[in-house]
Amino acid sequence: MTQPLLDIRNLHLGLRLGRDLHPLLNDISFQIMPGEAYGLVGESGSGKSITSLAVMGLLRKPLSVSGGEIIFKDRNLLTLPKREMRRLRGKNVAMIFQEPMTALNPLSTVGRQIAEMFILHQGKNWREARRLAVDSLARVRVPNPERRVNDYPHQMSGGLRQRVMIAIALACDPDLLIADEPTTALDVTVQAEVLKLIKDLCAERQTAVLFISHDLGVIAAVCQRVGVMYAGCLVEENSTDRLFSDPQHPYTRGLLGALPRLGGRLENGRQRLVDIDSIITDRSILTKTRCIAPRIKEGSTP
Amino acid sequence: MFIFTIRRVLQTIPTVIVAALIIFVIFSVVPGTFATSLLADGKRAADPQLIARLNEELGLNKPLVERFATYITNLAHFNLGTSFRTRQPVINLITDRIWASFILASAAMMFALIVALPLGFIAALRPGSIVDTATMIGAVSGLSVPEFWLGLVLMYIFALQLNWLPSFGYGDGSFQNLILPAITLGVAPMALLARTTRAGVLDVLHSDFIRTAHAKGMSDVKVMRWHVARNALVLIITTVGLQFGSLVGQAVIIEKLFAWPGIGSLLVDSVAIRDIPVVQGTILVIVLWFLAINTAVDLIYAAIDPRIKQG
Amino acid sequence: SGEHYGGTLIFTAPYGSNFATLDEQASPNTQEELIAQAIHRALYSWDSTQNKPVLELAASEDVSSDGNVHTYHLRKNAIFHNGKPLTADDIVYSYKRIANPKNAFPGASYIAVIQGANEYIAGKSPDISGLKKIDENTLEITYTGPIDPGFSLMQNTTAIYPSNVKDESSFATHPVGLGPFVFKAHVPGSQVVVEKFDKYYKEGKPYLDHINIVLMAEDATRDVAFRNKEIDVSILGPTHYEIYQKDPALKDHLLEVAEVYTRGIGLNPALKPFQDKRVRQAINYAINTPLIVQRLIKNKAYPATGWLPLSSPAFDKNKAPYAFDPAKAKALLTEAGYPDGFEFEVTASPNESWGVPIVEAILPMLKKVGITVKPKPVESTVLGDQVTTNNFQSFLWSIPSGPDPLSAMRCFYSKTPQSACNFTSYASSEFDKLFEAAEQERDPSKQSDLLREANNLVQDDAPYWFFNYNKAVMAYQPWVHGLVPDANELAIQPYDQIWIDEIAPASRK
Amino acid sequence: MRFGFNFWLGATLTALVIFAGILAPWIAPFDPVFNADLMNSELPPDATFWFGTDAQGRDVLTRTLYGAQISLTVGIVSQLINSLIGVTLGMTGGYWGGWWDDLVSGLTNVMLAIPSLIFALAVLAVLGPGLPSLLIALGLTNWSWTCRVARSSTLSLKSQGYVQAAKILGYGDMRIMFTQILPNMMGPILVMATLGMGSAVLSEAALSFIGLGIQPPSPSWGSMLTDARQLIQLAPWIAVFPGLAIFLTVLGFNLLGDGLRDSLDPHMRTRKP
Amino acid sequence: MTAPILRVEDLHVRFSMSGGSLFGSSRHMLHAVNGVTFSLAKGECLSIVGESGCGKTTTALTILGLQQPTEGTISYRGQPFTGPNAPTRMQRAKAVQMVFQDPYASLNPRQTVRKSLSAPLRLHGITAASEIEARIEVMLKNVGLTPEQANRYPHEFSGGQRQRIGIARALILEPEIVVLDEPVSALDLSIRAQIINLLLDLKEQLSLSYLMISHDLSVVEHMSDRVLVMYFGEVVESGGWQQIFQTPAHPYTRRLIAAIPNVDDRISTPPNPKSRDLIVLKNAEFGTDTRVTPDVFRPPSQSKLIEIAEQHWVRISSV
Ligand SMILES: Nc1ncnc2c1ncn2[C@@H]1O[C@H](COP(=O)(O)OP(=O)(O)OP(=O)(O)O)[C@@H](O)[C@H]1O
Ligand SMILES: Nc1ncnc2c1ncn2[C@@H]1O[C@H](COP(=O)(O)OP(=O)(O)OP(=O)(O)O)[C@@H](O)[C@H]1O
Ligand SMILES: [Mg+2]
Ligand SMILES: [Mg+2]
Ligand code: NI
Repeated sequence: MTQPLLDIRNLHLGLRLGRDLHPLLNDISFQIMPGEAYGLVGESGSGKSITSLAVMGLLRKPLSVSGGEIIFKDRNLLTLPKREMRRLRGKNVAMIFQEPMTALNPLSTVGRQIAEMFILHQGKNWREARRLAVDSLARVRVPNPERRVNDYPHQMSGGLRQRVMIAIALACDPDLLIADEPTTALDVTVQAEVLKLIKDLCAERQTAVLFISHDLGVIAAVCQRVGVMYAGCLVEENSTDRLFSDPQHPYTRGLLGALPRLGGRLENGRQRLVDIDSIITDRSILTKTRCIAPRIKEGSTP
Repeated sequence: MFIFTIRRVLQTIPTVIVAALIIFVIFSVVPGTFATSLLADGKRAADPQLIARLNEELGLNKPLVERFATYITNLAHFNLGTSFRTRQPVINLITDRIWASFILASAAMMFALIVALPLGFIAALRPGSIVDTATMIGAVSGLSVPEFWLGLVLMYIFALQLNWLPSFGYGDGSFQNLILPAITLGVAPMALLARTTRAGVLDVLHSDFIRTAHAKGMSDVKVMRWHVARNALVLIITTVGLQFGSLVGQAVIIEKLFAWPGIGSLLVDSVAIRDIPVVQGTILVIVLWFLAINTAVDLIYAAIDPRIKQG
Repeated sequence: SGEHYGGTLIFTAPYGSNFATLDEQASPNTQEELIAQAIHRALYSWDSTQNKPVLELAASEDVSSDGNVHTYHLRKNAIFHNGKPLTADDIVYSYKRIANPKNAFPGASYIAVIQGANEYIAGKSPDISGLKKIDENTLEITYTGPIDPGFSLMQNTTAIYPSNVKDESSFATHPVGLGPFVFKAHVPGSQVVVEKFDKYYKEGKPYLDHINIVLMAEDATRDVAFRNKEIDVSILGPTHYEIYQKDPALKDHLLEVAEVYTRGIGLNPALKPFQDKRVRQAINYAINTPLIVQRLIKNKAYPATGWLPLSSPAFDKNKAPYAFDPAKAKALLTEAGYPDGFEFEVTASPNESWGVPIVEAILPMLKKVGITVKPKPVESTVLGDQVTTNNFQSFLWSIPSGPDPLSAMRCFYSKTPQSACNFTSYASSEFDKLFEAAEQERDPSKQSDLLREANNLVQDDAPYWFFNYNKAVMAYQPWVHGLVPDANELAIQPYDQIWIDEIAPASRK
Repeated sequence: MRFGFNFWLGATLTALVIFAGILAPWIAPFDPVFNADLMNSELPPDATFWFGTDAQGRDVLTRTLYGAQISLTVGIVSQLINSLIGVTLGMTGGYWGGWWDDLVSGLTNVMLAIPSLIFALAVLAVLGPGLPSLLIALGLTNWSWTCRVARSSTLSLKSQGYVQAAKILGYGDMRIMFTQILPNMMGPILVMATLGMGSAVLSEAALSFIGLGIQPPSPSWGSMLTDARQLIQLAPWIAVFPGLAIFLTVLGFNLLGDGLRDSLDPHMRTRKP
Repeated sequence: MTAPILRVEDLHVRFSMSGGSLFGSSRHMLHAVNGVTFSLAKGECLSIVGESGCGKTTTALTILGLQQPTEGTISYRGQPFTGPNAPTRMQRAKAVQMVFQDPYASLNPRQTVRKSLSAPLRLHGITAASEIEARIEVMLKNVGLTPEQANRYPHEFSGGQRQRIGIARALILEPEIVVLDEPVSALDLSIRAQIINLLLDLKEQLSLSYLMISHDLSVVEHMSDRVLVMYFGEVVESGGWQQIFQTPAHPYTRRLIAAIPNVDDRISTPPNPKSRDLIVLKNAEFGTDTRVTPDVFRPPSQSKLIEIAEQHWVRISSV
């Protein structure tokens, strides 16, 4: 087996309030291979976003990592000097955020915001950078890229803006792309296009993807492997096919059952959706004993 | 942009008209008339004949509606009327002094900006730190000291004790004379501005695109320069405009204290002797100044913020 | 005696932050007189050593036997700043301009002493009949009676302007006069600069090259500027008077004078209690006037003994003021039927020496005899308005009471309208008799005796609470010489006599 | 809601001033008006007169305590008037929109453009000096900010689900404004009001400087301070104590307002897990 | 199925947008809803799907009386719901209610649950405290909350619970029709199921009619009886849920369905072989190329609805 590109080992992360530390992530470990798309699913607040922010080194004040390692290409990102980390960010590890509306500076042209990447990481001057920005826009299939570089974000539709975000993220051919719910704000049809774009672009240059979503359908469309998070724990991990056809952890099972499936409704009459609460009768048990229960790992059977 | 400018300028016209109406009505019902103020100084008999003649001469015996009609007609011809007291066109009296007002307000605003922007930025970058608390308490203190006391104290310290600066007046319009009144006038906007800057910068720092910028691998300095500064400016500039616009009107007390020949002291003196055309003209000019500044701010705003023009 | 020539004097104008106009004829205010004194001259002027008006622009005058007609032989060496020599035409022109009904100038009431002026002012006559040019240098003026016209025609508002200026409105911006200094510059709201006039008619004068008359209305500012040696003279308020007296560096350069203003509370007989003389006297007895003068006004005033002020020729040095005697006040009130006192309002301006602070001080004193006082603060403008329209219960004001004692006492003559200085609607047949006699009396000392008697009558009748006569105080820098204590208005100084010596700082040279 | 240090400091200062004002008749050692003895004028602080006496011989401590009544009245009542006008106009303008909104916005702009001190001066000149006039003058002049805030809050609240729901449930416009919108925008309005109280106290001082302040002999800090400016060298205590009182009150109001704003602002809220 | 209780006929809603000219007098018309016609039967769940901005919410708001229609009529049980004889807000409230998308913004943060539920009752003339209590209790039970929770404020509830409160508020006046605007899209996946189940249960229990707006097609398929597909203000296809999901005709509908990422794509045996069994119309007949965004400022081009199967309508170009 090849070396994993990203290797998160026993990551602990918490909220530091004064002297106390409220744990938010408990002992998270997973790997992503080069060229692989890894999905993280889980309910809201389970810690998906903070995991990704930890990888990016963008955690803000009250949040802090309290243990574990994040190994990226043999280097522990948690102990990397600030400047090194900065150089890595954007160039080797790039990120797409959820809200394409607010993630772009409303006062700069999209061209400029893409061009910044080339200036920061490739030492280009503004003119060259702008030319490269046009190319980047073309690569994410924005029609009329020459004209569009001069647009401001508010002049673009949600789908186009998300493409710009992707263009920024992929500008410097990163090894790892983190996409935190990149399509939640988009219409289904637009979402489908964006997902396909991410998939194709990453396949083209073997970019590894950490894909976060709570929409299982989206994960299914993009990822090869999936991790399920619940209350700060990675409760199950498996290849996408296996996970969906044979979920092990009660939470995962609940998730799958709770989802109305297209074409799943019987001709006359419908089946009730599974109520997760009815499976996990006492949610607090899961929370309390969270990562203590043996995690259901790939290949293992309970 | 051109159309936007024209439209923005035209929009101020109703404001000016309503302001003129309010000013006119208020100062028409103010008790005391120019004639009695001129003739009843106790030095000699207030000759009722003379008062009547003066009132007739000044048109004060005409009905209010007629006076307003004349006033508006004159205004439409850019004529602010003639001063009762000096019998000169009001516009001349104002132009004589507007420059002093302008440089005082500008210097005060300069001072406010130079001090407030860095302080606000620093406070926002380290919220909750000692610098932040100190800045904010300092800013609030600046808002809690009556202007004339601040002026007096500065005067005692810098003119009398240290003998660094002249204590009063316009002199020959030199910079030295400007310093103390400008600082006194600038303290309140400075305090407000420091707070707005802090809030504005914090707001920007919390926005998602700053996270994007960091995710691009940008250094803090570059983030500041490329993304925070300009966006915060948009939030700050409204306050700057409102403050700058109202400075001329607020300078009344400082002009009196420092014997500064601006239109504020002209106004107060004119109110005292009920020289109503001057009062109306001066307030109208102050209103116009405010509107001009704020229109300019809106235009700047539109120039930096591409979302506005679509309006 | 060692007078120096040259240098700049920095004078202050303390009565506002503005010179309303440079056209002195159009201005009734002291503020503009500060400039007029440098630029203009009137037919008469006030001689502060003799304490009476003297001829200024005429070398001599002949008075007719009935005292009504004066023939003036004008100075031959008087030249206007625009080069025109003074002639009788200029005086006729100026007086007609002042009285012109179109202009409605405040000085018109002074011109009214000339025969025919009232018809002219009313627009009924194209000329003032009493003004007659004999030749270029001789002018005959007929007055309405055997009065001393000097008191009226020395006023700065009766300044003489050249008759050859086409555009009269230019007087408001570029004044031209006969005075020792030529107008040089006006920075509105800041200062007026005047420059020595080489052809001034008085030999060897003026001494100064320049005078900067700077506007400075705020006492505290003036104090700092004076101590900082940025200005050469400063008019002092009570507190600074006390401070300067205590300061060894400053106390030797204070100029004091008893000014001809009487301050007090005028009582309106329309309010019932005030109709009773005993009530009015009780008020005078109940207030510790010297204490207020001493503590609140810091002795920057003289307790009043009556209406006529200290510097008035008819002032009675032997007359005692009302004593501070609350018991007597109480008794008088009881006698008058107000054993429990009553309540009244004092309309007053914010002035520190004759305004609301004084009312605040008498308030506890009158409370002790059972009278409740309520201050009614108004703006200075409104005060004048309300007093002259008889719209008050009582008012606290500062009223000119000189220099001419006759016109000062006219304010109590029953035929003087309320609006024209008989503010308390005073009417006493006894007084009227004395006053009419004084009016007819041509012998100054006998006239003074009559007026003194009338004044004492008024004091006894107490239509006012007699408070104080102003003491004007001016602080000046040690290098300034030639200032005089002018009882009319201390701030108005004879600029042509002022000089500064070599210890003056470089900025004055 | 969690309040920061600033809020508590501000609240303490404000509470102190309020208590001083309420308790003045009991805790003040003398009468503020009639205990004037010129024999005692301008005494420095001593055992009898803790804060010294003023030019009239009145106890400065007493007058400073009573001054709290006036200054607080000025601050609170003028802000009440401001808020009432501002909220009424702003809320109805924002809610109904249309020509009424245009009118309200226009009027707000006019009021912003006319310098408030001068407007207050004019109103005072018309009504004559005195406390009621002062309250009206200050109350009429500074509502434009409140109005703007109220209007924009209303605009954003208007589209909130619960306001829509109220409409669908059959609530009338008035009822919606009073039960749904008003309570939810009280936060920013309160902040505006507390900040405005500070500036009202200062405006009173400024108007005293021009001679249009509080009707004497009632003590107000502004007029005490104005009267004392001549005496700064002779009897500094006359100025220092009311000056300090103004400073602390305005500081208190401002910190209170800031504290309120900070705890209302989601950015400043520290999230609890 | 019973006779329709709500009928919407040829509904047009246009917004005038001020343009950028000198005096702002040139106005564009934004055609938000163009000739929408449908009816809702008692006990039925009718869903409107379509992409963002196609006029779904506007249609719903018009029914609720929060938006005036530019043209067209709405009638409820034969009574006009629009025009001069339209009922007042109070009268309308008993007929139609709404459940909002965002459970956080849809509850007044300063009112307790009890207050939120009792105020409308009082407003509608139910003043007896006991009756109010009783109705609140029943309603809370219906939506799966306990009466004790009534005294709490909204921020003390989770998103799912809030949505339950929102539903309770909508039902407290016992309306016949409930408009559901994206009732679950803001909810967490695990809670979504509960709310969907609850809505379906309540519908049965209280025989409600739902007008649901959603762009989550799997939810739509799960819940609806009939589906209306909207595209830029127009209905492009309507029919029973099976017709829309199993035999979609209009290319836009097909694209919509195809775009949904589905877990089942990963699972080797599709559970329902009948799905995606599309009938084929020639693309040209639809006239609209759904890949090019139509101009909302222009009236739509000529087209008409044709019935291709029983109660299955598709819009085709009429030129
Ligand atoms: N800045 C912060 N301060 C305090 N707590 C935080 C902060 N950011 C996140 N948290 C907490 O960390 C936990 C995990 O948050 P995270 O944003 O990673 O969830 P998520 O799985 O991404 O949820 P969602 O699907 O809603 O985006 C939550 O309980 C959240 O409240
Ligand atoms: N009050 C309004 N003024 C102007 N335009 C409006 C207004 N309300 C809606 N629109 C416009 O009408 C169109 C239809 O809006 P509507 O809210 O009905 O869409 P929707 O289908 O509900 O979209 P979404 O799925 O995003 O909620 C949009 O283009 C919208 O911008
Ligand atoms: Mg997240
Ligand atoms: Mg919608
Ligand atoms: Ni924000």
